[in-house]
Amino acid sequence: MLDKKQKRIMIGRRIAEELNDGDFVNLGIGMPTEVANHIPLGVKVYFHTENGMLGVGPAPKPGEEDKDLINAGAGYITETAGASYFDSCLSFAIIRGGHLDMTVLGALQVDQEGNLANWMIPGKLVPGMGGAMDLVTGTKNVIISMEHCDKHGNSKILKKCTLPLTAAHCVNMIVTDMAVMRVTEKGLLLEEIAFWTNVDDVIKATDADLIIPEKVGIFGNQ
Amino acid sequence: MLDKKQKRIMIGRRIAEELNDGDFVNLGIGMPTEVANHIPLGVKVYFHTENGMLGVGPAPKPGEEDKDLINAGAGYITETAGASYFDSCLSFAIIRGGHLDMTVLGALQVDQEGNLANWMIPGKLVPGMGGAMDLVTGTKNVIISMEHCDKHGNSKILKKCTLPLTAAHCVNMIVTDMAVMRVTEKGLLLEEIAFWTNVDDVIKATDADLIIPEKVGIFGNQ
Amino acid sequence: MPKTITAKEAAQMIKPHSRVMFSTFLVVGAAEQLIDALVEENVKDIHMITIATDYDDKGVGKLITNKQIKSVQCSHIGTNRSTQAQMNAGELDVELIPQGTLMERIRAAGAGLGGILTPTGVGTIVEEGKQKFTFDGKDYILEMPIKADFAFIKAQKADKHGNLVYYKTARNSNPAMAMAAKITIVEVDEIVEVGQLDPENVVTPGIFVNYLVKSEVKEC
Amino acid sequence: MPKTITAKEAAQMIKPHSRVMFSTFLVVGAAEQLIDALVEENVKDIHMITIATDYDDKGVGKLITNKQIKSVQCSHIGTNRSTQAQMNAGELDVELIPQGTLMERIRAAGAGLGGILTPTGVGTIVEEGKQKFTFDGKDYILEMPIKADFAFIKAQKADKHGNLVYYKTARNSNPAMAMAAKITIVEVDEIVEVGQLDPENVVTPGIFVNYLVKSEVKEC
Repeated sequence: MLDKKQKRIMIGRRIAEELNDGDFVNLGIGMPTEVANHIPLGVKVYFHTENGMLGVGPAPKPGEEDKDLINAGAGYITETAGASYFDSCLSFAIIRGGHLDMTVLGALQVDQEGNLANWMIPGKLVPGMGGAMDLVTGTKNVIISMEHCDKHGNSKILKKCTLPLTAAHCVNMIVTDMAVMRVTEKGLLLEEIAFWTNVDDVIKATDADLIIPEKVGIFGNQ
Repeated sequence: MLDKKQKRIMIGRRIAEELNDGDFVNLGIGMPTEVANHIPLGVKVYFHTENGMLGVGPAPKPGEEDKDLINAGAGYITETAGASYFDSCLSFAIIRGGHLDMTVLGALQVDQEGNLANWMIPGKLVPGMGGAMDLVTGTKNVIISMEHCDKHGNSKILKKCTLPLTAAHCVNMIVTDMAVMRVTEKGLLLEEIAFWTNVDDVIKATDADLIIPEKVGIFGNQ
Repeated sequence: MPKTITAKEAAQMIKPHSRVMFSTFLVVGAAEQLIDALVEENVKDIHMITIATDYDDKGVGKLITNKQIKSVQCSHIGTNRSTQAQMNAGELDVELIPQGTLMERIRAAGAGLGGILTPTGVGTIVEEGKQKFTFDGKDYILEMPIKADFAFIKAQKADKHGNLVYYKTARNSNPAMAMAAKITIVEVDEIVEVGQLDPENVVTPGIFVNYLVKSEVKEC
Repeated sequence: MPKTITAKEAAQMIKPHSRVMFSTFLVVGAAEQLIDALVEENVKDIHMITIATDYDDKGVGKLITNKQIKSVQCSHIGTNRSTQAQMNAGELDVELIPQGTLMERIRAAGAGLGGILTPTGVGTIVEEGKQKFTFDGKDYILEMPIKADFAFIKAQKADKHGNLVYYKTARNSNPAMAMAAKITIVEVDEIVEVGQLDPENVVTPGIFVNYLVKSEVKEC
């Protein structure tokens, strides 16, 4: 079995393969940020943060933090050459206007129709949606990065989300520690499984109905 | 009788008395620009032009024109200290959002309800409304600067406008070569007459019903 | 031309039931000295408009912890436990708004618009009670302007006409909020003479600014 | 990263029935060399979106004089006699739009909004056929986004990421139009290396820019 860190790296690396040269990308807080560590050679991407910047660079060296230069998760960032700052209105005009090529976000639940729930658990946890609703509504390619099951072993990929939605029919692709799935008009297509598991185990670990193609790819075995 | 230039100066000077220190003002093309030549002593006002600038200065000296520095009438302007440039969206956000204190515009017709027509004569002249509809809708104090009658001697101040409106109930004050009138809830109040005329002649020259107060002021006799 | 006042004078303008916009994104871009002065004045029953409620002991979170806030419109409260606790206890009314929608509603108020149609929130609880429209097969909800009596803004520099520039990601909601309040009060690190800011680089024109408060330099 | 192309290559992208935004305010801020190249290509039946139709022999007016425009959405045609003549002859379809509404409709398209409510035009022929709303006793009309296939933009400087800055009142409709078209082509006086523009002063971020065309220096 993989540990948490290995899973995170495997997922981040696999999502990074979806990047095209010149893409504008917004990475959510937590696991999605791992994607930035695996940009393929020859691919140049530009990172957007919804608090108002394009051209986000990596975290600064300790001691070189600028308290007024943060990403949407309040993490310190740096500025790359060719960066730009703008206000929140323009930042969300970029998002909602369909100008971002990809966003990678975590999820509490995703379902086979591409519905996403990632902003509240009624009666328990209500952090608020922040920019997530805009990001998944506006961005061309919405990729979910998460572990396949929750800490109790329950599938986070459902036939139908039970938590309040972040948006309906918004998810394009789901990458977990077990599988790569694409939301299609016919349903949730199992495109790849992780090197360490098998199709039957993925099906068992998934509440959603999976469409199993003739050939299922393998990922993570680098 | 006054000639065209004298009328223009008298009207401009009278409107300038309405300015308060610190006002943000947009002047329309033509006669309204005369206002800028009569700013009272001790009053500092800031001029806005809807193509995207605050802090418009006077016309440049011949030979010092900058082809990319114009007002909404395509006249060359200058930049004052403390000026700012912005795009057309923000410029009209300023206008429509009620941030300007005063606009001065010409008119084809105004009526006693404060309706204004100044952008087209069907079948004859259709220049388009440009920024006028936004200006009169958004600005706190809308002042009309024009000659009292058209070139055929017909009143331009009507009971009811007959030309397509620029906006309804938008005019606050009308200053002509004959009179200063204010649009009130009860109707059009004759506040002042020009030094060279009398109340009866103003009433005769005006199609609109005028409310005549006990005391009518005199203007223009400086 | 905006008047320069003290943080205390600014805070004293706020009354119970005032609607106040606070620019901040997890404290970055927050007018911290104005917030501190408002904590000091201890005015209650304020309606707060902010992107996030920051932290229990930092940024606008201080006002919540100090129980000065009656209701809040914001998009994120996950970093502030007081907000959630007071919300659950029925002491604080929280309207959660998608961040892009929040910004457009604020901008709409400043720009004199009567509302905007956004696809964000369609198919979620955000659309409840709102008018829906469908154009070209895409659904939108009508969102109304959010106005305020006051905006507490933070800028890096102001000239004496009130023209503002910001610093890096501390810009965030400042420019929109500066437009949308009846009275905009700016906490600013440096006040420069007119003519010292390049007119091309002014982000918020002085027309939106009513008062300037010079930040006190603090020991770090 | 935008590709650098020639004005001719830019003009050749435009096809009959293309919807093209032209930034210009009485020629100031116009991409004049792109316009000239489009006159040269002589593509017909273009739908034009512009603030004003400029002059018969200058700016976007050249395209109208050359009878390349099928329809136009704009706010002012008073400086261009060809526009009015072709309109009266039934050769050119003209939709006149209040300038602030035009800008918000363009911005709405770029910002992914489904429409905006504005008080401008209420009580005039502009409101005809449009949905009306009343809030707090004030009337608004619903105005729809204006999208385009292409925007012909003029900037002073671009870096190689496509970040743009403008010059004085030549900024006008450029930033909004740059956001609202599928393909944005920028005529630019100077192309600088990445890192040469201050990130604080970028007006149009490169994300909105697809192609750059370097202006040819002309004899004055």
